[in-house]
Amino acid sequence: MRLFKRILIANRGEIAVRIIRACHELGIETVAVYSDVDRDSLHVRLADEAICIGPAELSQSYLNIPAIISAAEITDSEAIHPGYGFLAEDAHFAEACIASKITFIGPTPENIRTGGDKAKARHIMKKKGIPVVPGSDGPVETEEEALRAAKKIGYPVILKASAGGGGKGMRIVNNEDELAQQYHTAQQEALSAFGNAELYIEKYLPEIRHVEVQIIADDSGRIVHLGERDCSIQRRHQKLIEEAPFIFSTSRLRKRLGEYAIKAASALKYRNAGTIEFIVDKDKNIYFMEVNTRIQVEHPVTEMITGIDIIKEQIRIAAGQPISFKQKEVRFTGHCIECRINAEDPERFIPSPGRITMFIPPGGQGVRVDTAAYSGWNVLPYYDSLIAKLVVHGGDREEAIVKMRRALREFIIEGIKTTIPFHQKVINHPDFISGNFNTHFLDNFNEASV
Amino acid sequence: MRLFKRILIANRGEIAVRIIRACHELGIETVAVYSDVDRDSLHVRLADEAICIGPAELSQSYLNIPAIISAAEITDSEAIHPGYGFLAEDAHFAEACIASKITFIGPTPENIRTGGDKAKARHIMKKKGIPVVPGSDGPVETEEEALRAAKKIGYPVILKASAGGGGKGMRIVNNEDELAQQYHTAQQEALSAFGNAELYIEKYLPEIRHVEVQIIADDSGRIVHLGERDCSIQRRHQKLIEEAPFIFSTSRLRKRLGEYAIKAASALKYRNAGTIEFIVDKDKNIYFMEVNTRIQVEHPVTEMITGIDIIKEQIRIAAGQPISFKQKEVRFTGHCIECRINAEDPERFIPSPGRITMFIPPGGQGVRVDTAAYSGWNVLPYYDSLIAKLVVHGGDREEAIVKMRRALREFIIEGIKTTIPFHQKVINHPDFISGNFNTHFLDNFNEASV
Amino acid sequence: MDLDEIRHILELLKDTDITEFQIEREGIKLKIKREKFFAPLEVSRPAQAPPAPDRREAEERPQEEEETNLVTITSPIVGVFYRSPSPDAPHFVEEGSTVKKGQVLCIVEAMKLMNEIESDVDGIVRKILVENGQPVEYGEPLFLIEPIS
Amino acid sequence: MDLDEIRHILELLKDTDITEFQIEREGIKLKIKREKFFAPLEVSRPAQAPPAPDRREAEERPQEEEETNLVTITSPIVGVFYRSPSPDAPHFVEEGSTVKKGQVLCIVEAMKLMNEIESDVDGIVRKILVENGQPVEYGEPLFLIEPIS
Repeated sequence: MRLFKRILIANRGEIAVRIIRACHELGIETVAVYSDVDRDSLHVRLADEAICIGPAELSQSYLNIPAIISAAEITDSEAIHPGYGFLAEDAHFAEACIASKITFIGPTPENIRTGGDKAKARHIMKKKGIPVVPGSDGPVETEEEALRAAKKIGYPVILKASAGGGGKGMRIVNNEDELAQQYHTAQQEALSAFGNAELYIEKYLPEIRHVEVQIIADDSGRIVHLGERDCSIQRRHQKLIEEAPFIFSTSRLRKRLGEYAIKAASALKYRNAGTIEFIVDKDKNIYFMEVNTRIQVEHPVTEMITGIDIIKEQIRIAAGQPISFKQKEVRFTGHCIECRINAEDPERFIPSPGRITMFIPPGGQGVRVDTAAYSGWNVLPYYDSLIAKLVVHGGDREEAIVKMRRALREFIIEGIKTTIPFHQKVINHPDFISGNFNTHFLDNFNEASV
Repeated sequence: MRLFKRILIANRGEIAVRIIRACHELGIETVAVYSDVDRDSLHVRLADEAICIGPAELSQSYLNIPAIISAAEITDSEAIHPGYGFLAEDAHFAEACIASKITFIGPTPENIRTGGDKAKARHIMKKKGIPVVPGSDGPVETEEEALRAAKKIGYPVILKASAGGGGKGMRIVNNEDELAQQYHTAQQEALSAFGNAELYIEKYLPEIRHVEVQIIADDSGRIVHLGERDCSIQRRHQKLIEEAPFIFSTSRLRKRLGEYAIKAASALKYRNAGTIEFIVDKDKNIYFMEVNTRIQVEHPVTEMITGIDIIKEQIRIAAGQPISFKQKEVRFTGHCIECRINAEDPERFIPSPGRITMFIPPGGQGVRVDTAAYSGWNVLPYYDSLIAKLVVHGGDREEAIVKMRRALREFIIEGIKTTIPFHQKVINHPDFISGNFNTHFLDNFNEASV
Repeated sequence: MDLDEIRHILELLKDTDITEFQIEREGIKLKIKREKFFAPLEVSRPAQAPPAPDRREAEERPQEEEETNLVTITSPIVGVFYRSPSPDAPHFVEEGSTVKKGQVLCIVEAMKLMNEIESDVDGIVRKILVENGQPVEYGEPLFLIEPIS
Repeated sequence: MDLDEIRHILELLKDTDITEFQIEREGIKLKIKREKFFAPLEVSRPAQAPPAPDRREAEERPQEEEETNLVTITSPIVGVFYRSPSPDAPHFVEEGSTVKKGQVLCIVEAMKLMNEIESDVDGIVRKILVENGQPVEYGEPLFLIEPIS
C-alpha cells in the first residue's frame, strides 16, 4: 500500500511543524493552511505549500470545514492530518473528509463520537469488565435521583456535567446536606457553560494519579500499546508536565494498564492512534476515565522512551499499512519528562501574547524542543498559549530531572512572559523530585512555594 | 572524590556551550572567558560568570595562557576545560595549569607531547605490535636517504612534513624520478609552512577510510573504548561529515579496532578522553595513524549511539573519579551522522562572516544541534567558521540519512552563507547513500555534481 | 539645553527602538546614536518551497496600483475561480466591462458549492487577476475595478 | 520645540514603520533614525547568574561621564588590582593626586607577576573605580583622570 503524495495539515503551531517533520521524513509533500494573521508562522514557512483559509477568527479559518476541505481539493491533497484541538475530535469533519474522498488521518467518525460521549464510553468499558469509577449509570435527572445514586455509591461523591470538561460544573459533596445544597447550583453552572444542565455522579477519589496509555491500531484490527504516561501535574485540569514511565508502577500494574487499554481499544473497534485515560488511586486501583481520539500534546514523551514515531505510524495506518512493529518489539528506555512552556504569566497564568524578541532553545544530548516559535515571532492572542514543548530524556528519572533543570535554565525567551519560572519551581520541589504527588499538587502551589 | 565547585572554560563557540551544559548537569558552576569582540556570544551568556581576557587577536585572548590562568585564579576556578583547538593540545598550557594548582581537564602534558610528535607515537605503536603505515623510521635527511627508504617501502609513496598537518608539504610520488623532482619542493614547502624542512616518507594508500576510536582512561589505569567513527568525508584534510558506526565494519574488524585503541592508550599511559585514529584500506587492513589528545568536534556522534556523555566523563576523571561504566556495559544503538555547518560559501568554502539575521534550528526526535549561534548573532571573522553541528540519530543508516535530509532542509540560517547546500548535495549523492566512498570523495565533488 | 534636558531626552529614548537622534537648537547640536543588535523579523520564504508562486504574485500586483484608486475584489473563500456559471456559458464580465454594485463577477467553487462573488462598487473592470479554473485562497485578489462616482 | 513636543513626536513614530524623521523649524533641527522591523537583541544577563555585577557596574559608570572629557585608564590584563607595591607601602595615588604621563597608578597581578599600570596622560586622578585587592578583567576601567593641558 503506497503512502500519500501530499498531506494537508489542518492545524498551526508546534503540532503542525511536528507533522510536517514526519511527512518530510516519509517523503510526503505538505500543505499548510493558515489564517491571514498567521502568515509569518513557522508551519507556513516549512510546508511545501501554504493556503490562506480565512481571517483570524477560529470559526472562519481553523474551524472552517468547507474552507479546509476546499484547500485540500485545490492542492490535490490526498489526506488531512488534524493535529490536536481544532477539528481533531469533530466527527463531522472526519465525515466531511471521507465524503470528499480525502483520507482523515485519525480514528473513525464512530470512534470520535463514542470518545466524546463519556457516559457511553463508560458503559462499554463496564460491559467489557474494565473497572470504572463507581457512579450513576448515566445522568441523574432530579435531586431525589441524585441523592439515591450518591447513597448507593457512598460519599464523598462528585457532581459532573455530562457535556462538560475543564472542571466547570464540578462539585465535590461530602454528605446529603451538601448534595442538596449544590445540586441546583451545579446544574445552573453546567447549563450556562455548556448549554446543557445534565449532571452525573461519580465516587470522589481524593489522592489519584492521572495515567494514560498510548495505543495504536491498524485496519487489520491489530492493536499495540506504547506504555503509560503520568499526567498528574495539572492546573485546573490542564496538563502542564507529563512523564513516562509512571514511576510508582509495578510490573503487575503496568501489565494490567496495557491489557485494559488494548481491551478498551478493541471494544471500540478503534483505528489509528489514541489514548486510554485511567485514574490510579493510592492503593493502585485502576479506573477507566475516558478515551482521547487524537494525537496528544504529550505524545513525544512516549516517542522518547520507545524510539517510535507515533505521527509516522498514524500516517502509515491511514494509508492502509500495518503497524510497523510488534508489541513484543516495544522497548522502554530511560525516563522522559515534558514541560509545556506557555506564553503566560508564571504566577497567575494570564496569557502574555506579543512579539518574542529573542528565542534561543536549549540543546544538547537528550533534549528535544517541539516549537513553532522563533526570534521575532509574534505570539497571537487568538490562539493557544503553548509556545514550546521541552522534552528531556535521561537514563533514569533523576537524570531526566537534572537535564530538565539545566534545559529550563538555558532556555532564553524574551519579549513575553512564559511559564518557565513556574516549571523551575515544580522541578525543584521536593514532592516532585520524590515523585510523591497527585493531581492536586498544584492546587495551592504558587501561594505555598513563594 | 568530590567534583569541582567551579570550572573555567578556555574556549568559545559551540564547544564552550557544550561544556557549560555538562557542568550544569553535574551541578558545577561555570566561568566563561571571552575576547572583547565576543561579548555577545552565547557562552558568555550561559555561563555563571564571564571574564574578558583580551582583544580579538588570538594570541592576546584565547591563546593567552597568563590571562586564562589569571582569570581562573581570580574566579576561584578549580579546573579548566580547554575544549578543542586553541590551547587544548598545548602541553605548556597543561603544565601551567598544574603549576598554578588548577586541574587541567584532559590528558597529561606527556600524553599531549607524544600525541604531537607523530614519529614518536608511530614508533611506540610499532613496538607494541600495532600496525602502522609502512614508512621511513623517522625523518629522511637527504634525497639519497629518501630514495633508499622509498625503494624499501615500494612506490607509490607520500612525502610528509614532520611538523606538518592539513595537507601542506605533502607530495604523492609514483617512482624515483618523481621523488627526485619533488623532494626539494616539498622540503621548501614544509619550511615555509612550518619553519621546519624535515620530511618523512610513508606508503601511499589510495582508497582508504579514516576511522577513529574514542577511548576514555581514568587514574586507576582503566581504559574503555566507545567504538569507532568514520570520518572519511574530508575536504583538504578537514572533516566535514562524521558517522558511527563504520558501516563496512565487521565484528572482527570492530574487535581489532577496539583492541588496538586500548593497547595504544595503554602504551601511552593515557589519561582522560582521547581518540586513536586509524586508516582502514579497501582490504580492511588497519594502520595506526595518530593520537588526538583532546575532546573532538565529532564526539556527539559517539554520544548519540552510546548514550554516554563524554564531557561529563572527562570532568569526573579529572576530579579523580573512576569511569562511570564498564566496557561490557557499552551498547551501540542505531546510526548517527553529524554535518558540520560552517559560515562559508558552499561552493568555494570561502568564509562568510557577518550578522545572522535569522537562525531557526531544526528539531524533533533524534535531532541534536550543538551551536552557539542565534538570530542576531554576528559571526566574527577572527575565529573558526563552524557555527553548528547538526547531529541526527536513526534506527539504521537509512533512517539517519532521511532524518539528516529533513533536518538540513528545515534549518533556516539567513544573513550569511552556510555549507548547508553542500551537505544537501553530499547527503543525496548515490555514493554517500550506498556508503561507497573513501577519503577522496570530495576531491572533485563540487565540479562533478553541478 | 542643559544636562537635565539631555537626561530627559535619554529617558524618552530609553524604551524606543530609535537608533539615531539629532537636534540642533540655539547653536547647540545634540546627536545621539546607539547600536543595538537587531534581528529583522521580516521572514522571506524558503528557497526550496515558494508557496504557490503564481497566487502570491497576483496578490502583490494590485498593491502597486492602489495609488490609482482601483478597488480590489478579493476572494472571501478558498476554492476554484470560474469566470462563467457553466463551461458553455459566456463570461460574467470581461476587462473593460462596466459593472454595477452587487453584480456577479465570477464564481468561486468550494466543496461543490458555487459561490457567486459580487462587485462592491459601480465601476469598470480594469483587470482580471486570475485565470479561469485556477485555485484561489482566502483574501486573494480577483479583480481590479475603477469606481465610477 | 520642547521636551513635550519631542515626546509627542516619539509617540507618533512608535507604531509606524518609519525609519528616518527630520524636521527643521525656527532654527531648530530634529533628526530621528531607527532601523526597521527590528527586535533588540541586547541581552540581559540571566536572572540566576549575574556575572560579577560589581565589575560590570564599574564598567558602565565612566560612560556617563565621558562627556566631561575624563580619560579612562583600563586594565590591559586580567588579574588582581593593587593600589600599592606591597601591603605596607603607601598607595601609588589617591583621588585628587596629580599624575604625570607614564607615572605608575597601580599594579595588576597576574600569575604572580606584578604588572605596573601607568597613566596615559598628565592630569588629576578624579576617580578610582576599583577596590584594592579586587579582581579585574581585560578592558575594565580602573581610573578616571582629568587631563591637564
